[in-house]
Amino acid sequence: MNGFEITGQPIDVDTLRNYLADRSCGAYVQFDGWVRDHNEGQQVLRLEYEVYEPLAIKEGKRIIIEAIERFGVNNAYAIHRSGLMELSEVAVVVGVSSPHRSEAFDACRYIIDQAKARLPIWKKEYYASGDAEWVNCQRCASTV
Amino acid sequence: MNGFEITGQPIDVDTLRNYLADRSCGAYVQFDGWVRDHNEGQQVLRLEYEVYEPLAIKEGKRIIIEAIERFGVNNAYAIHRSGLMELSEVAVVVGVSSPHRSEAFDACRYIIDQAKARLPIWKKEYYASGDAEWVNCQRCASTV
Amino acid sequence: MNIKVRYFAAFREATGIATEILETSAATPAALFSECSARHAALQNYSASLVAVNDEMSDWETRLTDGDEVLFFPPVAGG
Amino acid sequence: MNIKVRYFAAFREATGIATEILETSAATPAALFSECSARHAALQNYSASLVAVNDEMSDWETRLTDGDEVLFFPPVAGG
Repeated sequence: MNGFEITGQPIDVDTLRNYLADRSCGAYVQFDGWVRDHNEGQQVLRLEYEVYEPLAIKEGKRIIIEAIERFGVNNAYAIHRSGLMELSEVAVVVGVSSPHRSEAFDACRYIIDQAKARLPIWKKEYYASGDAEWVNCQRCASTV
Repeated sequence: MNGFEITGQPIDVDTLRNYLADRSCGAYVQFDGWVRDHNEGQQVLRLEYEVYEPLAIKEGKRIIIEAIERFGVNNAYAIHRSGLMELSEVAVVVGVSSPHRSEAFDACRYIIDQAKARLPIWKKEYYASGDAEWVNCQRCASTV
Repeated sequence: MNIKVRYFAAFREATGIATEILETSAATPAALFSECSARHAALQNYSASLVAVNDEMSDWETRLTDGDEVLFFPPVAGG
Repeated sequence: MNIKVRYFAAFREATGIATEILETSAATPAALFSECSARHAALQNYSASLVAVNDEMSDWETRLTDGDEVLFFPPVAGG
């Protein structure tokens, strides 16, 4: 099973894993992005993902198809959260299953790397200091 | 949390994932080895792992420690089944959590690669034809 | 021509605007972004990393036509 | 000297033996495996991939001493 979803609800990792169950597959690789309690020296209390869904879903599905064609895996699926999240929640999960493990690792890594670079999804962190910040925008400003 | 276990019971993947939960970690990578329904053209009905536990556990723990030191990840844990298993059961699971994803992927792959090469664990496949075979022993015989 | 512009995330907060419709002669998204940066000083500190036209990812030198909707995306989270 | 030998998985099935105690002058696991292969024809088709001495992974040229327990491991599954 292949696909890409955006959800405002807590991600159920077991459901994703079941999507990818396949008796012809001996290998399953999963990546979770968890909400970290710190970033660049600041204590993070919670975070928020802004997602432009029409394009995020279109590009997300493209990335999944690219990974399947490029690495020859059987199944790949990813789910990304939108909205406010608490610490230790799952922000994104990617699962890949294939007969052997090497291509499953490669495909899973490709999907999360491409997703982070290409999807119109922005992360805002809320800090213990009371500040909130769009992640990466300080750095991008300094490279203008 | 770090560790390595052998179990004769079905592996509970959620338990493993909870072992590795860590609020300082933004990345979690998991590898599952699933029982495939075929191998080298034969239909597999079920399989059996023979494990020499005293040494498998000692070497397994060493591999975990090596991965942590080599890639600088926070947590790594693996569980391997022993005994008879049915199709689609989990034969082995490896989980790694770390602040960033690159080292989590590398460490997870290192652990499963080393485990497959170094642990005194042997797989016997039972085929639809009625035959049963220790995996890899045909090939090893031909390379004497 | 009329171009609809949408700002996301940090861009929306920097400009205080989600959507605006501009009468412009900008031929490309790159020229349009320069024009928007001139109108909204807050954008001058950012380089947009991605742009979409009519809900398709685009490049900065695509030809714009009347009625296009251009989406300016600040850099994505990156991981 | 006396050496306890243990066979695992395919080796145990090939020899029909799980454990035997040998009176031997083999100085190393490599020499001992040759000796065992001479006694159990079925082993001649196999190259052992791993060996352990007294429950520690070992190499084939380790010195054996009286009372050692040597574990012969057929190639592992490999994945």
